[in-house]
Amino acid sequence: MTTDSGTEFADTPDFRKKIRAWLEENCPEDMRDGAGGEGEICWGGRNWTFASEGQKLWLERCAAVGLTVPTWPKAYGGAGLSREQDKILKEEMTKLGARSPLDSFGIWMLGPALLKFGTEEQKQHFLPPIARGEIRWCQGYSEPGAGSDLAGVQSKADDKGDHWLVNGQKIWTSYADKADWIFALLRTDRDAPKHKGISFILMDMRSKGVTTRPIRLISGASPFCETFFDDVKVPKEQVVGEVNRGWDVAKYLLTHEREMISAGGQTMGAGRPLGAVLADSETGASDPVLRADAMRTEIDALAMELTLERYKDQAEGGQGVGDASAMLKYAGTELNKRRLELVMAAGGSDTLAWEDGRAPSWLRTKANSIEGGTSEVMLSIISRRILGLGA
Amino acid sequence: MTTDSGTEFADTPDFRKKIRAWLEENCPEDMRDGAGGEGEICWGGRNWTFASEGQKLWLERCAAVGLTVPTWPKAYGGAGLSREQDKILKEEMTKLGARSPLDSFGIWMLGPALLKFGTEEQKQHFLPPIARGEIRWCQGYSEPGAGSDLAGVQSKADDKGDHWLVNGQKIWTSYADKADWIFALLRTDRDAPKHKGISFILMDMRSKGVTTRPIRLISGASPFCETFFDDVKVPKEQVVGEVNRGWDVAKYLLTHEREMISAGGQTMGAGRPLGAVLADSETGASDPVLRADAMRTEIDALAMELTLERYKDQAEGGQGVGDASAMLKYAGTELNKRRLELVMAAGGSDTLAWEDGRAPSWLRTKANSIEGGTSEVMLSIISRRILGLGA
Amino acid sequence: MAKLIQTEEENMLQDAARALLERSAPVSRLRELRDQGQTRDDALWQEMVAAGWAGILVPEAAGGVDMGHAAAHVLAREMGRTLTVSPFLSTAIIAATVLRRCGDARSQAALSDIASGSRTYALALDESAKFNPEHIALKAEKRGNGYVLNGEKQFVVDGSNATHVMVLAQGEDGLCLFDLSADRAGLTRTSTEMIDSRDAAQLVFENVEVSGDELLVADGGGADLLRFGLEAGQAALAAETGGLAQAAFEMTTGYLKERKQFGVPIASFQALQHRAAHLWCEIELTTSAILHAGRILDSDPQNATLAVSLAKARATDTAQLAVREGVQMHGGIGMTDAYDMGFYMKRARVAAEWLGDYGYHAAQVARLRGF
Amino acid sequence: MAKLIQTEEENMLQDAARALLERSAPVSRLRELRDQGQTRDDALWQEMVAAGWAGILVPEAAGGVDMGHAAAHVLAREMGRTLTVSPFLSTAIIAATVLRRCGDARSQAALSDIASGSRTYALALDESAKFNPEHIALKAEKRGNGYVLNGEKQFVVDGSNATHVMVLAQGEDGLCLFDLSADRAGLTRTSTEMIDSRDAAQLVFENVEVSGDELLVADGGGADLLRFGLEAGQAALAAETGGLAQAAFEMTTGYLKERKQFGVPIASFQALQHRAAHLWCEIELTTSAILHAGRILDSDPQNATLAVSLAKARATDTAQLAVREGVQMHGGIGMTDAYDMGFYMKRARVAAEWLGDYGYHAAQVARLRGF
Repeated sequence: MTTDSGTEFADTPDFRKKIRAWLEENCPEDMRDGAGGEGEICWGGRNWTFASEGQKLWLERCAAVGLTVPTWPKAYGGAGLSREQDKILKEEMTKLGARSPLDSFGIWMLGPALLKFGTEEQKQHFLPPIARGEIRWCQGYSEPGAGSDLAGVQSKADDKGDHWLVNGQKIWTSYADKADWIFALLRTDRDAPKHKGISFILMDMRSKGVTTRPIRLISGASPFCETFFDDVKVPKEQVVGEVNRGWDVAKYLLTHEREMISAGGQTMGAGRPLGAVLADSETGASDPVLRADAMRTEIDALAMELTLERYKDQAEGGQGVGDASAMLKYAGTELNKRRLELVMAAGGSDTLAWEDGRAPSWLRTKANSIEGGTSEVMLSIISRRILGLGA
Repeated sequence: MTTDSGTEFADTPDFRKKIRAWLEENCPEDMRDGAGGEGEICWGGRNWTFASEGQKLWLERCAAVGLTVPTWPKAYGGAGLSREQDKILKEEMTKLGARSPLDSFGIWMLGPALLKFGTEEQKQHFLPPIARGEIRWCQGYSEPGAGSDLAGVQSKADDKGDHWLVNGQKIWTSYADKADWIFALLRTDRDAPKHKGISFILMDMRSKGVTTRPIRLISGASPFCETFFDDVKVPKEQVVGEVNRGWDVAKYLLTHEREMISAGGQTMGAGRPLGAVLADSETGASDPVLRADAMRTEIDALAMELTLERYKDQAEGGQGVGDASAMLKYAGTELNKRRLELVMAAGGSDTLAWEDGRAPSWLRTKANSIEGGTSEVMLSIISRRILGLGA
Repeated sequence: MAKLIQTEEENMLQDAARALLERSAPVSRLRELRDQGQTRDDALWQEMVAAGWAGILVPEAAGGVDMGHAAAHVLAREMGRTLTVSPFLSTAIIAATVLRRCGDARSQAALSDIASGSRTYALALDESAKFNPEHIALKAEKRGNGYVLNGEKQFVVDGSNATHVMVLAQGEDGLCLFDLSADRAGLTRTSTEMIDSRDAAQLVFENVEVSGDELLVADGGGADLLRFGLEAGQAALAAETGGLAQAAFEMTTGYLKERKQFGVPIASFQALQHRAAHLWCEIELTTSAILHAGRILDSDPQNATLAVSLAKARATDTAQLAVREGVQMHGGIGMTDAYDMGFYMKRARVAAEWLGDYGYHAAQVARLRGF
Repeated sequence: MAKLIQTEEENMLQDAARALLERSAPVSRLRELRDQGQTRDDALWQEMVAAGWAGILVPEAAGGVDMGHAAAHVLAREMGRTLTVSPFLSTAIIAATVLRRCGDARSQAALSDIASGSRTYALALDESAKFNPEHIALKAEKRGNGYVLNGEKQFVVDGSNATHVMVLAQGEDGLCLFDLSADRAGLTRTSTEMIDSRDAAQLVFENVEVSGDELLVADGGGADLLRFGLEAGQAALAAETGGLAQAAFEMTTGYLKERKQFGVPIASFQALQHRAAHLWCEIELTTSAILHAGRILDSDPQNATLAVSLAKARATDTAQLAVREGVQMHGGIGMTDAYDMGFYMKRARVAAEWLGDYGYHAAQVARLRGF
């Protein structure tokens, strides 16, 4: 399986040396600028237009050796790396300033779900195109009426014998207008208790009856969409896991997502060090209110970084993180909001012009503690599942 | 009724002049030091020992003209002053530095309850001795098992035909070991819904079966006691208001008490201005954390003072304060806690010795947001009754 | 001092203001203006003028209704509730207060123009990103009987729309304040696209010639004069911000009662109840500070600094809490541009910075309280 | 660097420590000592010595177990859980770290005495109400081969019970650190009745004569030496304070589950649930900072300041929140002396001040992070 790629990383003892050499040789010059902004991401997909020849080459070369999804099994387009090796790969990429060759909800979300819950056939069919960047996925969980009550899904997939008939509406589907396929939670049994009648279903966005509409946020244009399903026919085999047990898949992915968002929130927050933010500010040095806030925020940010590190160490040590990911999500996103409040206050009236760019970032952070489970839901998870408080 | 006192304030048009003259003439020199500490209070009662001849004279002279309870009707030992006149009296007393001639739970709590709910006979019987400082009262509401759930009273008064038979235990009865009588909430119907089976009953603390035990607090000795009732016989007529409707009386007094505690908390908090506290502190000027906290606390304290003033103005204007007193209680006590935290932090290790005296005040404030209804209960009152939030 | 409750007259004014603004300047109007790329609403301003609001602080002799600051705050609060776009604060509060203090014939005429709606003002003060009236670099050099102005101003609220500009400058004897028409040679105004969709501008003065009687005070009294104008503006802005907080809060509690999750209204969740109750307490405390600032400005304006800074600091903080809780408690919908909460959040941020932020006013309070 | 999880060895140490302390030093023991007017527990200290705790940082050659700072923090955290009264921090952490750095024969002997339990230390540093190691007035004047000390120290934790005192003084060439037995002529120790019922003293030095070899470093390296001792102490105190916070938190959640109000356990009230969950998050964040400080002190002690100040600041703040929430959530019973929560609140306050408060360490963090 891997010999045809001409390289063999997973079983190499001197991994760091090899990977470094491979990166040096294969990463195009314009993919070595360390950029990771929203605009530089390579999302892939049917309609993807490469920003440069370098971006295209980089994706192809990585895909050829499984490095778009390094920890996935080789059989499905990955490189079969261990966590430890993956860490080394990331370190070497950072050293070189190498961009990520491919990012997608397929890699982050659907892949892990299929690897855990998918049939062998589904894995064979869906995973390799994700790894090669050929199919771009989006996620259809939230609905206008449901909010934090994710299991309150109303969009339905009715069993029509040889197919599902899907009707309803999803909201907050990121990049739905650009995605090729969607994985969605749909109600397949309206009589069962609400967690027991949901299925995890995959749909081609080109299907008749699927439409999308972008959502404008208070911070400006956004990748979010509303997605409508109007008598959409979906093949029966496109259910992941058991019918009516989609909540298990969703729950697994939610925990996974929380860890990612909190880590992401942290990265976002990291941006410029607060010291530099304050040093630029005219009153940063003399205003005790601003200064004390900055000190607190810096201290908490450092503690947050160490906690992410500790949880990673725990996960590697075999002690799972589990529900404690709710803590990372809660603390990380709340911290990020404080951070951007401080950036605005330190920057004063300069930040009040749209073109300055700080205000959209500030406004956008307000969604951090809502998306992927609100802070209130996180606190409830902690108090019930970790602390054992409850009725 | 009042001619025998030789003075007539209530109907006097030029009230301020007259009251000033009376105070000048009657307030003993040693009662003009403006002192209001716990140790200087004249509580009165059967076993009261006057701290000085001045204290005794001052009580007698005030009682003779109704000025221990200025706003009570003359018929029950008061001076029948209007709110406006009472305000002028307080202002003139402050100017002179005159101490309060008498403080007591009889004046603050039982008096208002009797004036609103008592029979004519009860008023005639109980109010004048309160006004003259002859009988000292304490309050028996809380019970060990009840806490915030005041209506969860378990101590019971069984109807034995010609008397009540009282059994049970009260806690947090301030000065129960020094009081002559107690007003208590007791369960008189165990089958009724919990708010509907409680009566407001008066008892002589000399009754057989009444015992008290002082409670030591984390801040040291305290006026609080546990009070035990063991087959105590109480005359039937010592119920205030209707039998089983004691909750109405209690609720009325709770609102009243909240306003007083919040006002009191404010006075306590006032103590030394924060500016002086910080100026004394070695790091007050240079530590932005301390300084920012002090600024916030000072700002909030000033806003709190103005709110007390505004609510008083509202009450005088005939718009009641009602449930909003929960706000005064909540904000006032939480503020007071912050204030004392700041006093400790500013004072550094000097405050850590018991003999310094700041630590007991600091620790004592922690009870402010528990006694007289916890902060949590206040927030629930606000959210339900004022904001209309709830199930 | 007058009581800390609204008078009957103030209540009537409030009712009238609310009716006018709900009719002519609801939040949907701000949205409309924004979508059209507009930052002014002349029809609304003329309606306000007709209702006497432009002349709320103008003496009757100059055509105003002269109702005082507390009354002006009633209006400002209502404007905050609906995020009204108007030059009220710059013109009817700040400029009118300054002009009234001057008391000369020229200022009387300017006041008449304010009351009649033929003149609007912007205050050109900030030269850097933070409010700092004590560091003014814009230079006023004497030339003959007049002056020549050189320098730059930023964050001039209402700066591109106003007919007149009040400019704070550094003269030879200290701060001085000029009152000039905005169509002056050498004065360039560049409008800024602000997050709250209101008008603000950067002003560049390049050898702008002004005549001697455009200087509002002659003998170095500029700082004093400015102080009155600023404090009037800060207090009115506090009132406006307080109104904003109140409206955001009401929108939020309304939503809590209406929105269902897990089969029940989210208002039944105690954690949200307590946070809402806490926020309500904060609003109550702030309301007192605002009322008090109005009373002091009317009765003892010489000693209003503490009261004004207290009100501005409290209002700033409370509004920020109100909009943060507002967005969070609304959840996803609160983040959408289609919902109004975002407008409140943006306006609260601008109001926080304008005329001094929390830290600035907290420092004022600390100084006046002896630390 | 080592991972931010406890090693197997550390886990075993923790189990052993918890067993010993729950048996010999539960909170009821502190209450007993307080009620008897005692501030020392010699039997307990000897038990700790026997368990090797006194020599946790002492080289094996000097009779110690030499397990390092992270291991010492495991012990300190357990001691914080039960509010243990012992000279562990002053002696086994601060003094041992300093002496170990010195490395001379005299210090080796002192380390042996520490490990064997025949010597305890107090650090005499503060001269005013706030921790400020850079302003030391206590004077060390050279006289012959020795020195004469004059001055005062306050808030000397373990100061009246220790057999030895480490004294920070101002010498002719800067800060210097002396190590002397406490029974010295001219040294008066007055014990303070502290709110947390532990030992602290005021020390007055009146012409106290010390010999040349009681000076720990000769050539102005006092500040450096002190820094190592202080940072070791601050980190261990952070660990102790973290343990205190954890125990107060567990006591509180235990009470929430057990206490009924309005017919249900108060743990079912969402407002309390969310506050408890928030507190738990704070504790988690602090735990990471403490673990990290231990790892750095063991691997790179020259560059530990940021890690240590971070841990001390976080622990201070978290513990204060934990005891405040602890008392409030317990309601009345939490305020009674008969209940243990008050002891936690008092110890947290003392720990907050000792070796630098939140503001001090926050300033250190800010400085090292470039602002």
